[in-house]
Amino acid sequence: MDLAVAVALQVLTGIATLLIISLGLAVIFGMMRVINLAHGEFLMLGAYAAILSARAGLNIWLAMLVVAPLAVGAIGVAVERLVIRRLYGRMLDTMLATWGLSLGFIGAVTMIFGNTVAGFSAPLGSVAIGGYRSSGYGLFLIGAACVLIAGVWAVLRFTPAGLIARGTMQNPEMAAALGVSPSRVYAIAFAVGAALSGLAGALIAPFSGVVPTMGTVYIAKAFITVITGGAAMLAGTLSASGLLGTVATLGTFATTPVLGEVAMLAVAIVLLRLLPEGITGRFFRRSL
Amino acid sequence: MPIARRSILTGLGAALAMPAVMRHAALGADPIKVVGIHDASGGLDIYGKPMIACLDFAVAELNDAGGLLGRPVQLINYDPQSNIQLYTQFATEAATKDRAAVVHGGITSASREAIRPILHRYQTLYFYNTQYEGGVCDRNCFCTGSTPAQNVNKLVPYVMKTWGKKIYVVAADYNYGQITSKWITKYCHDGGGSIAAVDFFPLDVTDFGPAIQKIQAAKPDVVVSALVGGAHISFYRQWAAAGMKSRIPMASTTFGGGNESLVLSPEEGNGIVAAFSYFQEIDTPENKAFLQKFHAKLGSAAPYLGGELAMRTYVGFNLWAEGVRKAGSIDRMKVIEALETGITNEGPPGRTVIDGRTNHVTLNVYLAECADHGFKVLETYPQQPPADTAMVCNLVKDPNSNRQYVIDVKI
Amino acid sequence: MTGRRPTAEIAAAVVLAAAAIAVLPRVLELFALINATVYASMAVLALSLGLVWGFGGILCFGQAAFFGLGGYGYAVAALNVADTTWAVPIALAVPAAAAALLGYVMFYGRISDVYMGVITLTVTLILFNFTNSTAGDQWRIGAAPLGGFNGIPSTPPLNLPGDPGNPLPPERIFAVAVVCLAACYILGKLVLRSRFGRVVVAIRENERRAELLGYDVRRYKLGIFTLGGFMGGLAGLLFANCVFVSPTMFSLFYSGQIIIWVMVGGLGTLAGPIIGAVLLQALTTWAGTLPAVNPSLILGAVLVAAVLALPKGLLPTAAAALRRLRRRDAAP
Amino acid sequence: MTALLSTEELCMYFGGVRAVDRVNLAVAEGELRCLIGPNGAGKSTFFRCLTGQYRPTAGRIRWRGRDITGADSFAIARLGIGIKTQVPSLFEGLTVVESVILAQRRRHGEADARRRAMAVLERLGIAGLAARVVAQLAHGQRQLVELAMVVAPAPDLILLDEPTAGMSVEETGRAATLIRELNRAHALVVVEHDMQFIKAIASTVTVFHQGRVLVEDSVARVLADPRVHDVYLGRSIAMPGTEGG
Repeated sequence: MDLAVAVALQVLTGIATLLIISLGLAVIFGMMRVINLAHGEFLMLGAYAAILSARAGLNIWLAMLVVAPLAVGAIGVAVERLVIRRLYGRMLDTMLATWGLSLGFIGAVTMIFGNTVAGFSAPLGSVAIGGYRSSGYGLFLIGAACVLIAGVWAVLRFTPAGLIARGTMQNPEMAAALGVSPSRVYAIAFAVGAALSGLAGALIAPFSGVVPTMGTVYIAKAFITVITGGAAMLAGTLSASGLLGTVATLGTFATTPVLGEVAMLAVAIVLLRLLPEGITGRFFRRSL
Repeated sequence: MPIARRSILTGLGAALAMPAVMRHAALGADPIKVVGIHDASGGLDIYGKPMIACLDFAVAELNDAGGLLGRPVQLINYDPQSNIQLYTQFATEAATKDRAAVVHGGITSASREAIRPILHRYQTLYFYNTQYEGGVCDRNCFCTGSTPAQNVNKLVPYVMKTWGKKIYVVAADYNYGQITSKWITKYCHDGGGSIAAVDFFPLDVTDFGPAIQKIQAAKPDVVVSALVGGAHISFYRQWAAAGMKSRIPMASTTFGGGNESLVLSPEEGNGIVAAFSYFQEIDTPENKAFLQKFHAKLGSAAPYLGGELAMRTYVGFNLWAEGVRKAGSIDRMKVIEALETGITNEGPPGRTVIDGRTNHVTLNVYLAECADHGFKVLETYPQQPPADTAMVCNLVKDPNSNRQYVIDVKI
Repeated sequence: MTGRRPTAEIAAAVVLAAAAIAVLPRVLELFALINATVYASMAVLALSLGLVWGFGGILCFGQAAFFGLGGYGYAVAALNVADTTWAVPIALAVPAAAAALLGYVMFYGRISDVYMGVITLTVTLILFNFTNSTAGDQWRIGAAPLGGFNGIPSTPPLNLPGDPGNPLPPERIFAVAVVCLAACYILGKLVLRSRFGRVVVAIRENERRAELLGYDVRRYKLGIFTLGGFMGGLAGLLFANCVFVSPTMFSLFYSGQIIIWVMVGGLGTLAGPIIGAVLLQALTTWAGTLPAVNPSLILGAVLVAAVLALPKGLLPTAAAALRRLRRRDAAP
Repeated sequence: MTALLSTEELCMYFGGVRAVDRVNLAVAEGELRCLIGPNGAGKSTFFRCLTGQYRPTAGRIRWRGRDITGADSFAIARLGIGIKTQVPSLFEGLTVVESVILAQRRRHGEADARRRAMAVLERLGIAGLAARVVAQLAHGQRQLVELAMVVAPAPDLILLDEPTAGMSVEETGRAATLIRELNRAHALVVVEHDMQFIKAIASTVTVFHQGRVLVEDSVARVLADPRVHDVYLGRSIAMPGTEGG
């Protein structure tokens, strides 16, 4: 029984991690139809922002929850201005350019900080579930994932900015009709997506360690989650991370970490073969 | 600032080596080329950087003492960036372009097995100065680190005596981890213990959550880790975060080989037991003298010498230099023959003797416990022979051998 | 499109290849020659994606999968047979069959572009993960251990057919690689000239129109994709003969690099990807020797600059500039 | 006698929208049929169902009596149904003659294929464009190139979706002649808005409204039908600001 609860908790942590690392990518993809292959490096930059400001003496929570998203959001604004904006509507070129950015960020950060694993310990202690112990930080991640997804949903659903965002998502001309320039909406969407990615990077850093190449571990997972989810960014990301996270974690328990990941990837392929438009292409089509 | 440290480190290596070379070059002597191939970047740099520092130091020391056979030694360092393909590229370059007298390097067994055949093919002498899983049988290749019959053989009985007989093994998923885990199993069974499970993790795995739950479910007396590289450090971190440190003790065949003890906080690292053929903390006059000189030369850039990898590189280079002196030449076969007579080095880790039958070494083994970013030495086992490789390899009888035997461990 | 003077281009390829084989082994050091062999295998790889993406319009994020399968296919087969010549058909058949299977799933499942990218990427990741976890003893095929993270460093090189005891020296392997590169280029030219190739290009231009004209688009895409898999496999075979096979052949980094080569060299040309591969490989190698600069930074900067400034790639841009220049000269 | 192409209760729904609703329509060998109806009446969707681009929600499509419902586009094209879409769908990077050679879909020799393609281009009066790259052509020329591609494989039935869209009066007149000329060799279904044009070419007209067939009759009687007027009038009333009639 204890084991079942411990495993369930681990599954939830797996889902939460997947959700957290995918959300920024999903916002950018959902709003702009831009696949940001520098997403992994946004995560990495968020982790570095957190670790550096924590080392500079800032409170660890402030560093993770405030500094990381702000810093990466600012980088996102610059990236949008300098690169993305010039390539709107050219999905493929945008992918390639962001890939170039990804390599560039890895190179630049390696030059500045070296390719050494840094990291900080998970704040919060451990929790006991019967005879089992689990990291309290895992619970925190689950909570953070819930807050994040609820927050994004509430913003989209209840605020004027959310209305404009939903309108642009449906139809870019509509935003123009509402008197907002789509390019402004896109710029904000990209910055928000980047900020979410930065936050995600800081959140996973205590688990993953901080290296310039840490993004490459996550980008493929995030990419697959978002695409498997399909067009509706919240429902899609939620359903895809729920499914894939469960498969990966249970697979890991049953076999090895590698086979767990292979199982997850195989499920993604089968799913895309059956639902070529992603999960929300078929179900929850009208959700956000 | 990390940036400064990194560039100083590389810059310093060059600065240490260069003046000596130039001095001697002015005398008109041709330098002897020595190539070092160690990861100065990438996930394995935690091992590579101290190894490079030690090799730089050893070369500088030799040149300051007048070089070798009246010639200066020129060290060429390559950084394969933790990328196996670059290892093969640099090994080929060392052999065919630099025509090096000897190549020191390789950290993981994977990198060794990538470059060893190349150096064998191009007849370039090779020194592998890392603890590893044993079994390499190649006259061209000298392995100067400890092997399972030397370290696991001490570690496993110790943990079984101290904590209990049910062991859970977590290991890196490549030949080192695979073979080492077999040795752990063997010594565990030999001592009447049982293995709860063996889990393997690819080098890039960072999420150990499910693994930690599995370990808890198996309820072992002790966990023995053979995890490798930067990513795997998060295992120790997550282990501590889950509050497991106080519940199940841990030992490792690799912990401390790099900067693990430095990166982790004392709460995360303290108490983990490891066995190596060297710890910076061993209390001998030779070691003290070495450290003093080392720190005088490198100052604040001097890396922590953790487990044996860096020190073995220093010893390995000196063994080679002694072999050259004895041969009176850098001719490959002459040096090999000289080395095989049983060259001895009295260095910081104690006495090291080359075993001419296996081209491995007899050395002292130390057992220590991680304590506040360093180690506390608990036991010393003098002059341990490479018994594992000796079971399968006899280069006197079979001088043309060019392979790594996977020792058939009777589990 | 199909070149205007394909015969001249084919002749040029033959002459260049012959010259490379005759001259380079004499002037290059052994080390440089081995590197040149690596470049040639990379060029074959770039060419394979150049066909699939540039002419078939299929963006495959997983061309590295076929590269790796070719390499592993060769290594495993070569360790199991005495005469490594027999490993060649296996090394080519495995990736071609894999491409056919994957292509069947994608094209007959009518999966759209982005999703196709994800699926090819995912398959590559699966192969990467899988080969990475084959370090244990149980993972061996016949006499060949798969070796996990280590790969298979002890792969025997090619020998002359029928002469198993006599592996080819690096100079010969270089010649083989150059011949293969030239052959792939010529094969590409011939395919594009054929009716099949023209339909493939038409499908890239307008898939729906081709379909409404009665062409079974899926079959043509499958055909060009399989051909790409075959060539990717050949590149892997060559790579196994000059470096060695390991899971990195399946890595995201490789998949990405191939796309960058083709993109920079020029989509929709055959020579472009070859030039892109050689130039960028040289650039990466050179950057790796710079003490202060990280090679990733340079590669990334090149890619961003290429997308922003040369969206058509080097070769087409250069050709257009040349045409403009000529037109200006022709004017009085 | 079996019709060349017929539909039985053909339906195409998108969610709750009934774009095509229980349509029964039969086209005879060699016939020239016009489809008219206001925008959004379902004509283009109907064409897409016929050519296999949409899989109908319900109902049947028959070709010479054989059920071809749900067949793939390319298979339907091979049966001998060609379609010229509303916005020309072309191979932008190819030359005109290359496009037409491809459209012939035959495996005859290079020289023969080229000769036949040139014959088609001559028939449509655009032989002079043969060597031009499609992307560089003007709008009217593109229409003709697409028509050439549709005609090239000699289909039994050609579907034309608004062939005169964007044409001048003079061009429209020539198009009418061309369509009558084409009708000698192929059955035609033409979607049109231009009543003058329809009068010039058609015998039978089918009127679509809200996805259904409203009327089907001869040109004269359809134009006299008050319901048809209501439909078109309704359109102009529904769009204030335009001067409809």
